[in-house]
Amino acid sequence: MTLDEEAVRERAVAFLAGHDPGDRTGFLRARFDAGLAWVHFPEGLGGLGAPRELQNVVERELAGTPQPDPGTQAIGLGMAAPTILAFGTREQQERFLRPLWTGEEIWCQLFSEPGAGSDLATLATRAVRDGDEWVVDGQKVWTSGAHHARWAILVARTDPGVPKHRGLTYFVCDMHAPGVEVRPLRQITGEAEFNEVFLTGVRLPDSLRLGAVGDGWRVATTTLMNERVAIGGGPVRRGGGMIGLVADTWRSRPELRTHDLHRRLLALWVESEVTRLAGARLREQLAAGQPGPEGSAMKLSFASLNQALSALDVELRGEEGLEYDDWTFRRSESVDFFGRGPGYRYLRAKGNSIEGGTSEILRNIVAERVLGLPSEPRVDKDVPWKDLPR
Amino acid sequence: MTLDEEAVRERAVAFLAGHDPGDRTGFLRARFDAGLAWVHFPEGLGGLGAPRELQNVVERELAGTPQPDPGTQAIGLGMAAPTILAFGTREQQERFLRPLWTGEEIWCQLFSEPGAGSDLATLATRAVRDGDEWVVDGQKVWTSGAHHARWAILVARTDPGVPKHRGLTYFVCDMHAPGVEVRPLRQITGEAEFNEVFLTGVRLPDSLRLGAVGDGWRVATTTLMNERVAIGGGPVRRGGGMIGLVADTWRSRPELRTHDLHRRLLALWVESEVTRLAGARLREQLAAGQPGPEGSAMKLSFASLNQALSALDVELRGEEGLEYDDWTFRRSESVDFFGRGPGYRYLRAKGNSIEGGTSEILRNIVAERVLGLPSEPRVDKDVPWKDLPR
Amino acid sequence: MTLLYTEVEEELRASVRDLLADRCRPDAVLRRAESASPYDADLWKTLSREIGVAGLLVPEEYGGAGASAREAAVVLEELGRAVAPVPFLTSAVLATEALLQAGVHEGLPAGGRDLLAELAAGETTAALAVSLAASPYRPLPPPVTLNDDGTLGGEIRAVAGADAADVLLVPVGTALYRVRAGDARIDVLPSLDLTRPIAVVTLSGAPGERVGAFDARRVLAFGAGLLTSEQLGVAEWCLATTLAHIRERHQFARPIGSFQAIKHRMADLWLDVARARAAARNAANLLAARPEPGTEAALEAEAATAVAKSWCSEVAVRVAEEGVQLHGGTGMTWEHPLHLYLKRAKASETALGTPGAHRDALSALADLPAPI
Amino acid sequence: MTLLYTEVEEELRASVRDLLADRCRPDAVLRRAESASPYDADLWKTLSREIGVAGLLVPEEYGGAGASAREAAVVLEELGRAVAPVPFLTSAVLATEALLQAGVHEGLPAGGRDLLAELAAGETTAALAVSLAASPYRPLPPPVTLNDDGTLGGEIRAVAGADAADVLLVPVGTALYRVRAGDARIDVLPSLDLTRPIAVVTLSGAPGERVGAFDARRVLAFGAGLLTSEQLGVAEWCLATTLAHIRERHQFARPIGSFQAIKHRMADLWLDVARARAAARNAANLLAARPEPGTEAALEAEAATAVAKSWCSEVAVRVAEEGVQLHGGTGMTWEHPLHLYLKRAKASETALGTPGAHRDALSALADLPAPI
Repeated sequence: MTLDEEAVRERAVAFLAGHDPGDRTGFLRARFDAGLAWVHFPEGLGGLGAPRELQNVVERELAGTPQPDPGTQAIGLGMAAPTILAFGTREQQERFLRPLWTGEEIWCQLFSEPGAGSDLATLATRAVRDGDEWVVDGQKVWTSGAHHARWAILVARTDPGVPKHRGLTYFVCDMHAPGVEVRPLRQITGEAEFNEVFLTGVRLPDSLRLGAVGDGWRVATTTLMNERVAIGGGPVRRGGGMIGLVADTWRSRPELRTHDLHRRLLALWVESEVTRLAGARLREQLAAGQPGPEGSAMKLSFASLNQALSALDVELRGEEGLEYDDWTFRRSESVDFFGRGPGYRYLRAKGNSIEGGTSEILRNIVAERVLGLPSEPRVDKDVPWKDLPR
Repeated sequence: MTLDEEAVRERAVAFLAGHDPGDRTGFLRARFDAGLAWVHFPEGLGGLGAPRELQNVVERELAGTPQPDPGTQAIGLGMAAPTILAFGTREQQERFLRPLWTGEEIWCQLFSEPGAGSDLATLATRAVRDGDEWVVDGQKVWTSGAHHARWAILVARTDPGVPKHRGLTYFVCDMHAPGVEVRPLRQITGEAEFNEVFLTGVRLPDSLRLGAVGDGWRVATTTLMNERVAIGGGPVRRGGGMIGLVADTWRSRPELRTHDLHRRLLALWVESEVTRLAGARLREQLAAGQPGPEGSAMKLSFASLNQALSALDVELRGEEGLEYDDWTFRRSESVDFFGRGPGYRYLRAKGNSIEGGTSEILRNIVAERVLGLPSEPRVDKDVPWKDLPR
Repeated sequence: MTLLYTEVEEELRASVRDLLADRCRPDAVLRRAESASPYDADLWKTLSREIGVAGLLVPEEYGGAGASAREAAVVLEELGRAVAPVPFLTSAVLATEALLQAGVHEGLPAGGRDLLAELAAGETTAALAVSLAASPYRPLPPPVTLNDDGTLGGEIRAVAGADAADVLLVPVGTALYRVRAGDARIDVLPSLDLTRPIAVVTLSGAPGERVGAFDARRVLAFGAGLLTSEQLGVAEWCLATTLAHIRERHQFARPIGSFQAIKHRMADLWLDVARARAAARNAANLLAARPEPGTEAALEAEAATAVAKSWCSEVAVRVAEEGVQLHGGTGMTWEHPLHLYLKRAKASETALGTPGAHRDALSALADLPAPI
Repeated sequence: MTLLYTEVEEELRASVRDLLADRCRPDAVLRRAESASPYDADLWKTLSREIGVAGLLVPEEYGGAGASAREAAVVLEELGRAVAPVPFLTSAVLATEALLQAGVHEGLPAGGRDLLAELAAGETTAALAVSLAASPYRPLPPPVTLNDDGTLGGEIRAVAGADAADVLLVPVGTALYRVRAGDARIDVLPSLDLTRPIAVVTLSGAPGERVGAFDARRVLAFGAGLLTSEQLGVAEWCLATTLAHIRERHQFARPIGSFQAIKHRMADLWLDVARARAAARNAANLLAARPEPGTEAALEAEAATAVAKSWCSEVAVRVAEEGVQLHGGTGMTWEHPLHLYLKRAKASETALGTPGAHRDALSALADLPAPI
């Protein structure tokens, strides 16, 4: 018998009455143990086996209490947890989910490689079986939070002799294991939001394998579907977001205005507004239970708008646009479009059409999955990975 | 021993002294017979076997005398003649070249088909051998001048059982033969510049075949290379051509001006000017004996400029832009960008990126032949034509 | 805010679409466009009387449906999708709205009330005698004057729907007059848009009856806001037709829709159309609330109209133009109906304020002031 | 008109290119950009003394090469292609041209003549103390004033090349003054363009020597016209580097340069660059003739500069941006030199008149008047 809304609320109220939010870790641990982490997870694994939508009830009751950190825990909560739930053994679930949720253990993602970006399935990091262990060698890139992470989700090639999608296996990687080296990856903005991770003879026990040998692509697809859902959004308010930044400068600095810039600003205002409305319409569709295909496509629009607006911003400022706020090489944990200068925004926005699926790949997806256009001739379907041109 | 400049000039001067330009046909016939039609053609075939560049000497001397009509004779002079010279038998050359050059016989081109546009080699018009004759059935389209034409250059499929490029044969088609039906093809401008030509059981003697059976693609390539050379050009004068038309309206009609239109006009002025300069640079390169690859690419720019300018023109005129000068269905022999209204120009310019090689095909050509980018995987290379998906 | 379609709206759409599928196929529209009478009077009668579209915006007290801009927008989407040659925009939207606004403050005189009832019943068709190219943001030129004997005189160019109208609603300064079409001279011009031709309306001592006040900005902006839904319908037809073509058409032994350059262009166009849908729906939704002039809501509706008209105008033209290109030679032929959509899209771009005029209006509406 | 390169120009190009290939590889430029001294003084010395680029525009009577804008343009193409951190544009073009023009009518005083000779010899480097963002078409702000004691005071922001200069040429109204760099305060700012940083120049009672008249419009337009050749070089490097990358980089077992969407974008970019080459060459060619101000030829050169600067600015940015995109994640990394070009392209867009400012100038130069 699944729990109803009232029962969930009662549990949350009772939990709150019995625990001290002042002890952050203790409070979060207890909340997990009470099944109030993810109510739709099974009992004993942070949940109550209740319908997913009842999580809102818990969130309302526990608003204002300590919460997991949506920044550093993003990959753990958004990608690792659903994958461990779907493919992990009971032992793995019991070992990993609680500290993942409380934030005592941070997770990162070891998927992309220098040679495998859009074509992730062509990745080359090898995992070779050695008794009860796997020996992993390779290089991963674009890993955020790797320097904080205790664990990583990792996809590696275990059989180069079969077509690329079939020879992959999914692991939990111990980031403290010997042979794991994390180096910050400096970006064109001057900062390092991401890392490169070098794996050299890293030994992982077979108990860290998630799913069957050779089934890694299917497991990774679950992870990536959870990534896609997280993207999108965009400003809710008319004139909010990136267009708002530029418009504020425009309003407060009449001396910068020219007719050329004015026409471009007006056109970008219109585009920002119709993009915002399309996002709002998408949310209405989702709320009405009619999910539309616009979701993944919205990212295309946001990327190109961010790029056009930040480029205009630099040009608009004239002399000031020739400056840069800070080239200091340092790690940063997040993208800061609002706290930094126009030069940073201009450079950082270039990544919007690359990270989380390039605009090229997204256009393919829209064309094939939404518009039903035929795929291109494939040359890599039935070729063993080791024989693919690279 | 080839003739030098002085010898050619003497011939032209002597010819002019001995013939009456008042008798147009007689004059042109005599000029052909004197070898002054194309000096680089062999003697007896309108030429003197002289270097090609000496043609200019003849043109200078005979300026102001009757000339072949570059409009109605365009296909004969530009495409049929070089092909007949390269692949025709001596009999064919003697039969066709003289009346072709004098304009007594007009030529048209039967290449494109409803199912074979960009992929011309996939054409389906069949020619089946029957003793000393070929029986031709099929439909051709986008044929200009077919209603005036005495002869056509025709590519037809003689062997459907081999890959598409290999089963083609090139013919001269008798446009007066039974089974040839010419219908005007109305365009979105209201006019018919082109025709559809239906071929039903048309019998052509084998003596009208040009080149070997199955060698039609190679022959057609010669024809098409001559088409490409003819395209390009564009305005020589700053502010000339299509931008000049719009600029004149802008200058003479201050009440139509808005800042929005102004910015777009200025941007298109710049683009027109840089495109004109690139064309001028190309001509300088050609004159210096350094032909550049820009040639076929310039057509891309002219097409998109014509389209953008004519679209702006309609919008600029406001109320007037809602009118159209004339929807009467009639044949027209040429494109009239300067004598017609903005609506006509807007609609007609749409064809600029389709006719003579679509912009898509031209971008492929630039990418592969100029930039050296690899071609896409081909699925039709070794498949018999009859088995190709259509 | 709701940018979705209600069930009632979807039912209305279905009945209009079914009728058009039956009675207004593209080949029939093309044949009619070549004839002397481009408007399809029979189709308009059926749409008006059986589905009641003519009286959609007319209040129930005058026999109308008392519906809102939202429903009218859905009808326009379908009429755009079919480039239907019926005077819905000109009579049931522009003229009807002019009449409704004429009576808002002083109450309509009998002649106005009767006319509303006749319009609602589909017995009479009207046209607003204003240039289709008029912008809501510029003062109308004063082409018509009131003679001393109370008759009207003047010439109005580029009037859409005049040749389909029994009654002309003629602005004279800030007043709106009713004139019998039979008392005016109406000369249809060869028009870029074959399915909504324009005419010169000449009044020489034509009797006119004053029916109330006329606020050009409000009436034209209302029309512009709704026109975006027609543009959406035009764009959707072009997109769907082009998609179907490139799935079928083979060159180099592949559907041309499998070539990546074409796929990417289609993906971008689809995104443009998805955003046009949201923008047009937003304009219709805010206009449906009929906000009091000068209120925050009215400014929001004006901004939504300016955003939608500038965006949807350009998207409809772009999709139609790309459609022609991707149809290759076929798209350049008269016999393929695509050109009817291209011409409608291009003329609608100019209609009721160009994209540039609507963007300009955002200088004030979105507080993005022009350079001094 | 000749838009081609002469043999002499090609030889000059080859010697500059060879030297840069040896001494100015992108990885070295990147390392230097991270250091305290972004300019490569040794490289500049070699370029100046061995190839003579510093004195290219200086007349032979002062020990220069007496060459024209055409040759300077070729050097700029190569320096752009290498994002070379040398003060050629700032010293050998802008400052030298300011000095030459200063002496055109009144003759240079001794201080000016000496300076020209020192510049030609590569012994001294100068900078024009004007904001890099200054437009030829707007009056310069008057940041510097002449004190009663004959010294100069004021602050000039965003000066390029000041930190590499021994001498500053400072406009004061319509006069040009020579100031020792050591007598000014020069604060380099963190700059968007890592290889041509800007500085704030502060003068507090700095001794200055008047060297002649200063016509901001002419000097800055000359600089803008030549900057287009540097932008061309930047664009050409980005195009070539991106082409090489997409031929090599495989995804889905194909070079990504075999995907049609990418091929078409590259074809369009190539056309843009081909047109940039013609435009930049045309500007250099017409400037090389040094037309008398006010003549038809001078107006033609101004129009050519406006056309070239608006076109080449946007093309360089577009090619650099597309380069980043098509390099994927690699293009976002600091260690790949592409970002040096992106930053140079973006800063050069603003430099010496934005594309919009140059298009605006065409309102008058091409007789396309603005709305009233």
